[in-house]
Amino acid sequence: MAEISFRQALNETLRDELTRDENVFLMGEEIGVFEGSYKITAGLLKEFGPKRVVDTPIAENGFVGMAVGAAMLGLRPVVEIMTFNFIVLAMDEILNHAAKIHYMFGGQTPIPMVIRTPGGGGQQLSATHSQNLETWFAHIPGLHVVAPSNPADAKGMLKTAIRNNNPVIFIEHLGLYNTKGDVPEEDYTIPFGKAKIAREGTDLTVISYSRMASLALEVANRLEQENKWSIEVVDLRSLRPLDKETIVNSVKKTGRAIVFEEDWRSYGIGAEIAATIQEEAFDYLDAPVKRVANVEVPLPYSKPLETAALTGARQLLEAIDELAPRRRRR
Amino acid sequence: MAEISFRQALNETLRDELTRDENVFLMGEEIGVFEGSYKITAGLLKEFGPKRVVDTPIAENGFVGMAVGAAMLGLRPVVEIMTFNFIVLAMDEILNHAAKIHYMFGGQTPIPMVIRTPGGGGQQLSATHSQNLETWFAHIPGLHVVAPSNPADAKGMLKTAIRNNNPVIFIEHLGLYNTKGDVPEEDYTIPFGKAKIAREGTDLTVISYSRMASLALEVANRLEQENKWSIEVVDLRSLRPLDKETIVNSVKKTGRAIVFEEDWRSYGIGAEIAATIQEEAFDYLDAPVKRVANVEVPLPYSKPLETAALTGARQLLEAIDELAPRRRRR
Amino acid sequence: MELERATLLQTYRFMCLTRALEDRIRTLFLQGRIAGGVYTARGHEATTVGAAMMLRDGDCIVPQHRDLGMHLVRGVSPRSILCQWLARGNSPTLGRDGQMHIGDMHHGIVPMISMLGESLPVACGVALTMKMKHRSTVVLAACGDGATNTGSFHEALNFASVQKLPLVLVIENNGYAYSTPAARQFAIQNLSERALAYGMPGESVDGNDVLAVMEALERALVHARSGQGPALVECKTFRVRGHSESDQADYVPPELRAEWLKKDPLQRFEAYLMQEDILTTTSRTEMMAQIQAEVDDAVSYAEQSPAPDGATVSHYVYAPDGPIAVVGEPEADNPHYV
Amino acid sequence: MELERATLLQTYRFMCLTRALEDRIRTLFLQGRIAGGVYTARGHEATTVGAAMMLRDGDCIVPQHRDLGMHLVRGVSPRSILCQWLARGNSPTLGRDGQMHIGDMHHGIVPMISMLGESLPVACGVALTMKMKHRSTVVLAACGDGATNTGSFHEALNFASVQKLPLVLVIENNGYAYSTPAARQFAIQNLSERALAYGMPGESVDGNDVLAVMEALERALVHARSGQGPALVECKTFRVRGHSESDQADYVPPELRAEWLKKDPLQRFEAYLMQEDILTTTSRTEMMAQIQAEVDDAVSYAEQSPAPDGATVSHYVYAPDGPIAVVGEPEADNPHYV
Amino acid sequence: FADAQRPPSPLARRIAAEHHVDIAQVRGSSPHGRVTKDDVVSYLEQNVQGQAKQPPVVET
Ligand SMILES: Cc1ncc(C[n+]2csc(CCOP(=O)(O)OP(=O)(O)O)c2C)c(N)n1
Ligand SMILES: Cc1ncc(C[n+]2csc(CCOP(=O)(O)OP(=O)(O)O)c2C)c(N)n1
Ligand SMILES: [Mg+2]
Ligand SMILES: [Mg+2]
Ligand SMILES: [Mg+2]
Repeated sequence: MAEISFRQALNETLRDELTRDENVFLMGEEIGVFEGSYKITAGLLKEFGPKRVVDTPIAENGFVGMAVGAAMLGLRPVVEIMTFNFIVLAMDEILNHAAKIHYMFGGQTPIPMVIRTPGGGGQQLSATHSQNLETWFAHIPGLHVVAPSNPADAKGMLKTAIRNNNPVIFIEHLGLYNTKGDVPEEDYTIPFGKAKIAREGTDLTVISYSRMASLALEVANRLEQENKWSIEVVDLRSLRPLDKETIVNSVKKTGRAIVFEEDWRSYGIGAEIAATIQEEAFDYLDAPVKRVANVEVPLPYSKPLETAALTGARQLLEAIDELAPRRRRR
Repeated sequence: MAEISFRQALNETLRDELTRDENVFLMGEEIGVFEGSYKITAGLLKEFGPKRVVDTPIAENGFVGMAVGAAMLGLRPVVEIMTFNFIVLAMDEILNHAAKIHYMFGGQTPIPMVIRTPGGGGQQLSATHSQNLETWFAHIPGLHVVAPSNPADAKGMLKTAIRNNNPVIFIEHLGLYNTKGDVPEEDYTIPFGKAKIAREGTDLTVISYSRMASLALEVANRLEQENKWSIEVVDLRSLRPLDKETIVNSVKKTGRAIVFEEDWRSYGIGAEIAATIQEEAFDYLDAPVKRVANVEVPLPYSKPLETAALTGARQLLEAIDELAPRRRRR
Repeated sequence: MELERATLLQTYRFMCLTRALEDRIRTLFLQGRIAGGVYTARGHEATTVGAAMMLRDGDCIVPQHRDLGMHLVRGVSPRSILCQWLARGNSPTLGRDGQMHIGDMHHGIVPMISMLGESLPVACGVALTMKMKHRSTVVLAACGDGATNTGSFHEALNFASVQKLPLVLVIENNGYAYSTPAARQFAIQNLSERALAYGMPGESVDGNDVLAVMEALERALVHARSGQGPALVECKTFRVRGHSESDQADYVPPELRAEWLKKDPLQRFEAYLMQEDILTTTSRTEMMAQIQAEVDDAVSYAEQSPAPDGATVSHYVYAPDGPIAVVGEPEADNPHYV
Repeated sequence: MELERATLLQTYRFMCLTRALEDRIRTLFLQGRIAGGVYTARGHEATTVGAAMMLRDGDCIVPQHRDLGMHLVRGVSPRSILCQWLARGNSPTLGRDGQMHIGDMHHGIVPMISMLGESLPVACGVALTMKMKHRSTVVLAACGDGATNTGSFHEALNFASVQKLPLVLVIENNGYAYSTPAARQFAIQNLSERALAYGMPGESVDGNDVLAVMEALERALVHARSGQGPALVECKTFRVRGHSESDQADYVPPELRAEWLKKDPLQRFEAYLMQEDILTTTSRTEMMAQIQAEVDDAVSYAEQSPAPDGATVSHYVYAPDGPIAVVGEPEADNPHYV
Repeated sequence: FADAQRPPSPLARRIAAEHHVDIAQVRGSSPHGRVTKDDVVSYLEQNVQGQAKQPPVVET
């Protein structure tokens, strides 16, 4: 067990997997010589050479399509899209090729590939560089979509992603790269579709993922210390498949739920969670499920505007305050 | 008032608008000489010439981007994407340009453009030609997203779309093009964000849009005739902005709701509707909101598989049967 | 280039089989037994068959919608093809897709996706794999004149050239993309000029002359196989039918079509083979009878095959866990991979 | 081409102003007063300024991230630019975007979106509008060597050529896209060769020689303005700093950088102007003092300007209803549109 | 329902039913007047001596 950053966990995991399986290779802009815009691939070109760490021209749809082709033959490409924002250029290869080919062609060929990409806001990178479009991907059958919130999960889930025989969208968050956490040193995988009870509680469930899950945990811990409410935090980790069971069981216990998400509220991730809860735990709901999400604007650049648009701890606290049961916790 | 098809309503509306405003022009693949893959632009090249009806090479992202450029200068391009499936190639120009430029640049320039495109399944066109990705668009601030279910709405909403100063995604449905309906002859517009109570009822609300709304209406009428249940049908017409008020008021009246949608259920349109209803009409709900949607597979080609995957009247009837109150209607 | 008599005869046979199969598919479509659209290689046969004939074991193809002929050459049986068109449960796609969306990973045929141009990056990925695995195999990708205008065409060819991938692209320039004539698609005369933008060799040939096609392909394949990178061959041909069998193609000037009909690739090749005494009237009649029998057999086989079971609709959305053998490697379960 | 002395001096002044402003922006960034990244035209000034100098009233520009100079030439004030970089409520984007994402529809400057290559189709749309409105204006679009590898580059130029749009594209080839050198981006020597794929004229010039840039631009603009369609000019220059001010650019061989530093476009042009007696040591000193004063003024103006009000965050997501005047038409509310 | 007197939450209804409590007797304490689990539980604690000392164990 070592305390390492999210960045380092990703880097080490990539190194592990490149070492373990000669069919794994990396592809993306600036990942080789430059070692990645966010240095996730540091040292890997030197160690594995240019056949295993392929620098590409600026052509997102092109190199995602290349990954599909390589995956069809049985290689395991791990693509880095410099930031989540540029994945939008590759939607066709993801939707119509990566996600569908196994089904459309009657199982002729699996597409074992991973697209890793960092998204999220809060860095004053403005509207085209601060996006959270996970709902686009989570909607698509044939894809797995995951978004870990801490270094240990990042390691286990990236291993699962690379070893999985289907296309995986692996969403990172710029704001998490420097986050540290204990990461077991041995080889381990974390199955997709298993949410984690990041923290148990009895008054209310906060359901989240990625950076907001780590924020939710902080907020819950603070409320515990302040002797206010006992908040249960469900860290989804995987958006498709979605672990309905863990969500529903938690809400059955607490009777109240908040979805805390960094994306736009309308037609966002929280919509599916709230819809699922009311479907499967209706008789256990003591109040409507709340969604705490970003203001629906392209994320602005200047700090006062960005702060006004982004959701965060304050918004979550307000929602908890409104939703939590009126009694003091035991 | 004349009884015309959905196709004819679109064609006449385009002609009207091209005549009314010299800044309106059409652009797309095969829309000129060939008069459109689905003949929506029949006669228009002859009437308005090649400057107003621009045939393009196969380059969806390219010509959507061109429309953005023309709209920035104040023209009103109406783009046809041959089918909804190819819109995926143009996501960047839609998301990062059309939808964001007005906001990002502090209102410097509106983007008055329309993208019309037919989608939907049921024609045995298989997985890459039978898609319903409306939720991708409905999620994006800066866009309007509409999906009329009948010729009269198609006319009024296409006029609104063309005259609106923002980018509009106008979703048609292959299965509706031959549908006939009464269409007023005068010039009229239908505001976005206003759902229509297509049919009043007291037992249960079915919320839908596009072809499924017309199917819901048929089903509701049949149940009325069979003296079974009194179903209220809310035809959303516009997905963004969403008319929450009409939805919520209907559910307040009936206490029960089904969302009937042709897309994939997870993270689909129904998720937002169900989440909204439980948020805003929680205390009026007599049962959880149900979603009736497609099976989550890339839509298959062969009839038995396609039928098994697509939602339809049978699935809606089953859901009504499960959800409707246990008494007979008055 | 010296081609053996047997190769020439086989080439001719595949061209004839392609036409006979497509004619039958067209009939089935007109009889309402096929849903969707029928796109044929009528007039293109020299290009699609000729190009595929030059491949070797282990090579892959990335075909487009008028490349039924390539599938035949690479070993897909008429029975499989008819099962596909008639959407049977035992079709290559198990009824999940139809028409030309066949694919056959056992024969190195990458499944065709409709989005034009988008299969070219995929072809590069296949070629990259061959390069990584140090094989001397190549990828033959095909696209139409229309598809050369897509962004993916550009991204793929540029990439292939930078990475020196073993890729040969055949552009089947048939004068039209749907109803759009060449002149409204691009402002150049020869699509092989596009190769200049990537620093790769390109040439344009008469796509209705199967020998010319085969020779040009040979040059391109030698280049690609030798590790020098991709090559492009434009085959100039003509779509003598409509875009699909539902299209009357009134927009095509009748003189133009008439002119091309005179250049029919089958007739031309037949005349050559007869002149060279490779084919005789008798052997031709015999071959045609065999082909008809093969087509008849394929149709009745397909008709007797069961439709897929709707209850299986959710199978195959996700691939199961477990090790994957790399296609083309000895341990791969692909014995028929030519 | 005979350029007036005043034009030459103005060109020089804009080049110096660009450098001075960027130097100040860099300082502000290093002081932590600017968030995000700073991308400069250091070493490119001849290209960006020279190209824009050749435009006329009514022309539009579609700039990229190293085109601050173009903004200045087209009339955006240093005050506006500093308000933008310091994210003030009165910036051209009202604080909603920052850095080079300025735009100025009143000056015919199409706002810059980050996605490389994606602004080229937009530029075509602007050019199409000019053509539809029978104007004799043109669009000047800029992109880097890296952006020429995107699908949108291809779709846009192909389209522009088919439609004979009044578009001139300046490729600012500075040898690198981020850390990726030309050789790993494309397999050709001159990016002007890409013009061949579209049937449009293209030439490559020394991008550090402002007179060469201006002359090449003049040829391209004459072509585009005359209705013959688009033209492409590759300006070969060099990014003497890192990709952004956070990048040390260790991957650039020091000799290569040293060599290009010797070719500094400002020094070269200055030497020429002195030699021709257009500039003297005195007039240069005076000009520099003015420029410094202008930059100082811009900074203090911006610093005194208020930050945007968070409460307005939801304003401007949708444009209001009402008639829209076409930019460039007499009735349009754009008096400053040059 | 008039907004002033909202119905109990589904959870409150369910708990009341499980304990044979007439939910109409329970007063809502939340700001919007909705009867919630807490209200039913305190009602049980106050009024149903001996029947439900503990809050009901919710099955999960
Ligand atoms: C990206 C994309 N846009 C539009 C279409 C619709 N479409 C199908 S075939 C076709 C024309 C293709 O022309 P070409 O590439 O020349 O091939 P041909 O049919 O002539 O063989 C079009 C536009 C498509 N399949 N993909
Ligand atoms: C589509 C896209 N992919 C990736 C990026 C990230 N990115 C920003 S600048 C840059 C390099 C650009 O190189 P070039 O076009 O040569 O311009 P230069 O910076 O050299 O002037 C990259 C890859 C982007 N902005 N857009
Ligand atoms: Mg509009
Ligand atoms: Mg063609
Ligand atoms: Mg560059």
